Amino acid sequence: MDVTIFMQQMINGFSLGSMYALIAIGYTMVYGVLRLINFAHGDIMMVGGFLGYFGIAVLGLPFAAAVLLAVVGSALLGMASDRIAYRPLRSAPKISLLITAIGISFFLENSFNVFFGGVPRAFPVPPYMEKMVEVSGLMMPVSAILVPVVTVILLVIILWVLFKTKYGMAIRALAFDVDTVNLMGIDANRIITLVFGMGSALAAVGGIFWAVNYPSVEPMMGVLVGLKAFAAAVVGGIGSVGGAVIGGLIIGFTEVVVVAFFPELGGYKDAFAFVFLILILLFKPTGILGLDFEKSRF
Amino acid sequence: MNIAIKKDQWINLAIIAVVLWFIWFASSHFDEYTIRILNNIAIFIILAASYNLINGVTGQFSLEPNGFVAIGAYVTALLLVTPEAKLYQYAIVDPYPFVMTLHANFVTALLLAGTFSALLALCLSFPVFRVRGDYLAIVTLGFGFIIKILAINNPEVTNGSLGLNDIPEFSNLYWTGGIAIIAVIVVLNIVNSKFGRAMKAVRDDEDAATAMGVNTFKAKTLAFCTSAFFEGVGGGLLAALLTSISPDLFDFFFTFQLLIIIVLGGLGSTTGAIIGTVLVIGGSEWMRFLDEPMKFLSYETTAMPGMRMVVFSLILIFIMLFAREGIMGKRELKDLFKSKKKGDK
Amino acid sequence: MILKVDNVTKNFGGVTAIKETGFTVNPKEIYGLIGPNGAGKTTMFNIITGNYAPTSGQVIFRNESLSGLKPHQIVRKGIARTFQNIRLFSSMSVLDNVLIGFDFQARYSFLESIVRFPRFISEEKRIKNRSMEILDYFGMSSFAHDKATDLSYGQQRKVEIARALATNPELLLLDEPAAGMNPSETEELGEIIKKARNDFDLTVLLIEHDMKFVNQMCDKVLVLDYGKTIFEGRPCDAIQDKEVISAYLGDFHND
Amino acid sequence: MRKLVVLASSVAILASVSFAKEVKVGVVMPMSGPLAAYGQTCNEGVEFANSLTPTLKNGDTIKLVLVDNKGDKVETATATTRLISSDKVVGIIGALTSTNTAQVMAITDKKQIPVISPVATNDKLTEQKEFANRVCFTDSFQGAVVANYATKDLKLKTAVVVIDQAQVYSLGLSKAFTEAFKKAGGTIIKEIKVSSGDKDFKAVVSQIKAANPDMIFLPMYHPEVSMIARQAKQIGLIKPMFSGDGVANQTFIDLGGDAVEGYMFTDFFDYSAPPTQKSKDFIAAYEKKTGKKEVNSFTALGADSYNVMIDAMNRCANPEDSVCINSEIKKTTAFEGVSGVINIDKNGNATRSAVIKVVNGGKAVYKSTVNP
Repeated sequence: MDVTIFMQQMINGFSLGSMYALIAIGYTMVYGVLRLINFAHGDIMMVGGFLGYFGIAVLGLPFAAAVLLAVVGSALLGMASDRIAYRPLRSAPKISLLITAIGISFFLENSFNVFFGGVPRAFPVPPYMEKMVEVSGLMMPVSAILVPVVTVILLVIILWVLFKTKYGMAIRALAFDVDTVNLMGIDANRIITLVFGMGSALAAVGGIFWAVNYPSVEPMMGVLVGLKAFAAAVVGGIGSVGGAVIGGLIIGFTEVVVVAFFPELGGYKDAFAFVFLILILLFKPTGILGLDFEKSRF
Repeated sequence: MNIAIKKDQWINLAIIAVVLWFIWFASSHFDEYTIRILNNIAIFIILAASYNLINGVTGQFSLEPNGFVAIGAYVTALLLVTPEAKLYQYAIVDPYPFVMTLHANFVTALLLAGTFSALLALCLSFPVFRVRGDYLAIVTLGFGFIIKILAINNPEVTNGSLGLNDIPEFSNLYWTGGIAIIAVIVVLNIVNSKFGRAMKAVRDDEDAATAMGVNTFKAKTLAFCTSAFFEGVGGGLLAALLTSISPDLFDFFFTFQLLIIIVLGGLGSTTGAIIGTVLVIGGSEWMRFLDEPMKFLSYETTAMPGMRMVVFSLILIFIMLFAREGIMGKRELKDLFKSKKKGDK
Repeated sequence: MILKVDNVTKNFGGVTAIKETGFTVNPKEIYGLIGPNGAGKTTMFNIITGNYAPTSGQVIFRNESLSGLKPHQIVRKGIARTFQNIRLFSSMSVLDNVLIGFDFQARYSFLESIVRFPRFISEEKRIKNRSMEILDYFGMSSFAHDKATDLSYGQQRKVEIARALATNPELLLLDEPAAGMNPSETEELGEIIKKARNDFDLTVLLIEHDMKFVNQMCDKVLVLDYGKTIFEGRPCDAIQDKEVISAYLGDFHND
Repeated sequence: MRKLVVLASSVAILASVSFAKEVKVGVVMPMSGPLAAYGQTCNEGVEFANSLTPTLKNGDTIKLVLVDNKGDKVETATATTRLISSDKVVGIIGALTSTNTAQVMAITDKKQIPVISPVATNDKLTEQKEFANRVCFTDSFQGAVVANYATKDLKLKTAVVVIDQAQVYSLGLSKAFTEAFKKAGGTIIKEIKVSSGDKDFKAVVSQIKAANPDMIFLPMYHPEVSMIARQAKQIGLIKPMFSGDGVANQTFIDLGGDAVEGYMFTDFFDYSAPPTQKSKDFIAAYEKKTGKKEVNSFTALGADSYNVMIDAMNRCANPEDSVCINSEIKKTTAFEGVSGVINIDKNGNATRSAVIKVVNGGKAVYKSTVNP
């Protein structure tokens, strides 16, 4: 196991990890504000992937325009799901919210399966993304480098929004107590819908880059990734955007290390995300970066 | 007061007698296909009634059924399949010696399946019930996922994705129907006891329950382990009905079906769980037409396979938005009569 | 001495909610904890009930330290409480609400409840009768089968106290019992608490703002301000104490 | 006189038509759920074959009763029971995967209804079952074909095998290949386990590159294989790659793109080299109906399941006697099917030819045929 192979695996881990992080951020934001596990988040990522596919393959848009289409489309879907399904249930018991989220998740998966068929479709990756970059013997496609870069940029943007803008303050306040925010003259429902929009937009970006790195889209692609991304968000510390990135990287690295250095455990790769989840709950329920929910958020 | 109790007992006995008669009548008069659906309904009543205990009665949102049903099915299958049948069907790798020695009769197999699931539930309850918040949903979801992966990656025990075949078909309507009656009685007895009250208190207001001296951790764990026990037994019955099981039988869709059942029936109502089961399991057979080509006012749609699933998820969302109480709300059968009596008082 | 709060301090991060506070409550006494908002009264309550662990100091009940005990264990030792905003179990009847208090006193096991053993039936009958007695005592037995949250505010308060008494406590903690009540209801509540104190030989520790109610009820009071004790003694003396007044009404003669 | 003969024969035909009963044949296929794509392709073959030969020798018309099992075991059991007890079918075609076919056979064996499975290739499927048959070759035959072709024709010595534990098909085929490859003098350097539904195989391909084998055998379905091929190309791992029939469809080539150029795989049938006259007619009719010449091998096998079932029924005195149909199926010899010449032994397994194809210029090109 010479150094280049080790480095190659580390880069694989880093790109997979940042993929999970990108989606985990969306989970954490919605959970931070509404204490809701958005089961449909993984499927909104799938919708993002499909919109990207339609943008490029059907409408012939350039890559950037397709990403924009996916982001806007998914954001609207996220907002619509909040407006139609979650807003009426604001005062309902927590269990109804969770069941509705599962209902939406199944609805998205199965309606796409019925209307677009279960056959995976090849995602038209733009050529410059496929170009290989060689650095001292290490080979990686441009897309594998782009993802960590995009994740960092988005992380900075979100932290800027959260801590430097009016809306950010409203969102952070909302995370404490929805009712008091209303008293402060802020329309809490509008902010919550906005958060859904932001979370879904992030999922769409995650979906696009997932489809670019693994060029295929199909209705069930969001299920497994979504679960792992949520486990990442909890491991990192639910509610903390930075925690989501750390959790994503941990799970991404573990999966690569397992396959690279313990091949016979290959079959268990997907289980590790959940093993971490249960361990974290045993020893540090608030997660690595997480803060005790009674106190503060993000 | 005790005249009312006497009357209730008579009503219960009458209901059980009617159900037993129906089981005898069905298994001797109905055709194979209807009997199989009734078997499915009976097994799902066991699963739904017990799943309602942790979800509806104790208000702890958990997604555990597919994990424990899988455990129950595998434990029962390993105990029921004859050593010769095991020898020839383990294709990937030879089974461990202890797998060959495993053998038990049907009742012991089901009891072991249930107890094993309940013990596993006990271990799972420590990381989960110590902490508040809805981690239970995700941990139980992950747990079901891990069980499926373990079943796939341990061919020496479970024969991997080939699954276990030639399980003797013990499940008939007497077994599934009988155990369904027992399960419902046990769940109702628990709900109408101090343990049931403690569970309902935990659902309504956990802090207030603690302030009344209720050990909420114990109440939640009792509900979780009881649910797991019956899910294990239900899994065993399912294995003995299908006569062949494989890991992909126990994925999340199994839990999703149970979720629709107890939500439709009314979270917290055992009678509701029974009604929900009949509607969803029976209904899904009847709704097969959704998958075939349909005629809406002379507009002929081509076959849209999978349409049933879309309709199911819409029903779930619809119930949650507009009829959150479900059919029975939190009421039981007896409450229906009572409320009528109170009405005319 | 039935309850001794021994030099307790509690801080959340940088904020010191309670600073070296101690007091003792004698049997059958009605002891008032008063002070402006944010003085640490509710925090003290939560320390006694075990919901918060004190940063330093301890709580001794019947000369046995409560530190390290879980809230429900403390209740079983004989300390019951009510909440400021009434928290009855919404899905259950009045009778069931009270029965919850008897939960840990019913002597039958899980298996016995499943197979309806005779011990189960006799125990259930016993605790149902006891509950009806308590409800009768509060004149609420006719509402036994109604849904707890359908009752009026005053009636719900009575059910909450009845439910607390079901745990057969020696010390009853009342968190602003008179909050949201008109004078006649407060008057009636005061009588009930006093009567209950004698009939169930209880000791009562209550948090309250309504000074008229405190005067009518409490044998002794402790006034807290920013977590510190500024007065201990009889309520009528507290009203004249300079420090208490300035804590409540602000220092207007700051010459 | 001639008029009389014409009159008499038309009356006879009319009589037989009016007496012609409707004989029901059940079809259990995953029309929805994750396996929907495969189920729909296979069912297309059965229905098209039915439209080509809708009636038996004695004039009875064949009615297909299709039931969607969503690729789920409980549904399969319920659907099979319904076909037998309420639809009263005389034979069943179906279930796609080996696990669901095992479920169908568990029920049909007790009810003595013959089953023909189009594509379930697992070796153990028909063992100890009396009413189980299939028209596809078994994993061990397919594994041997690849192993022999690699060692004898391409002179490759070492191989890495990637196994998907979650797929029965992958386990059966990899085991068969390993045995045949070792027997033919080859050595397996490494076996790597992956799980289906996976997308990221960078770690796997890096490992294969380190092992540096002569060839790579990927006995899996097309979603995973296309990803591995792409990521292998990305890190410069260019080795001969082999798969079984799991990748034998156009979607694999679309997903793989230029990374699967030169990729070799075994298949039952190739539309560009029709093995029998029946397949030439079938392809011509298929092209007329759908305008596409490319007949997928799953479609061809679906059609052959139907044709073998009808052929056996024609040979029975009473076409609705399931036991007779079953014994006749097991006597099928040198049957000219759409996908090639099929012989079915007394265990219900088919011995038939296989073809090897290579991906060239975005198309699957016929390379050679291997007879049993």
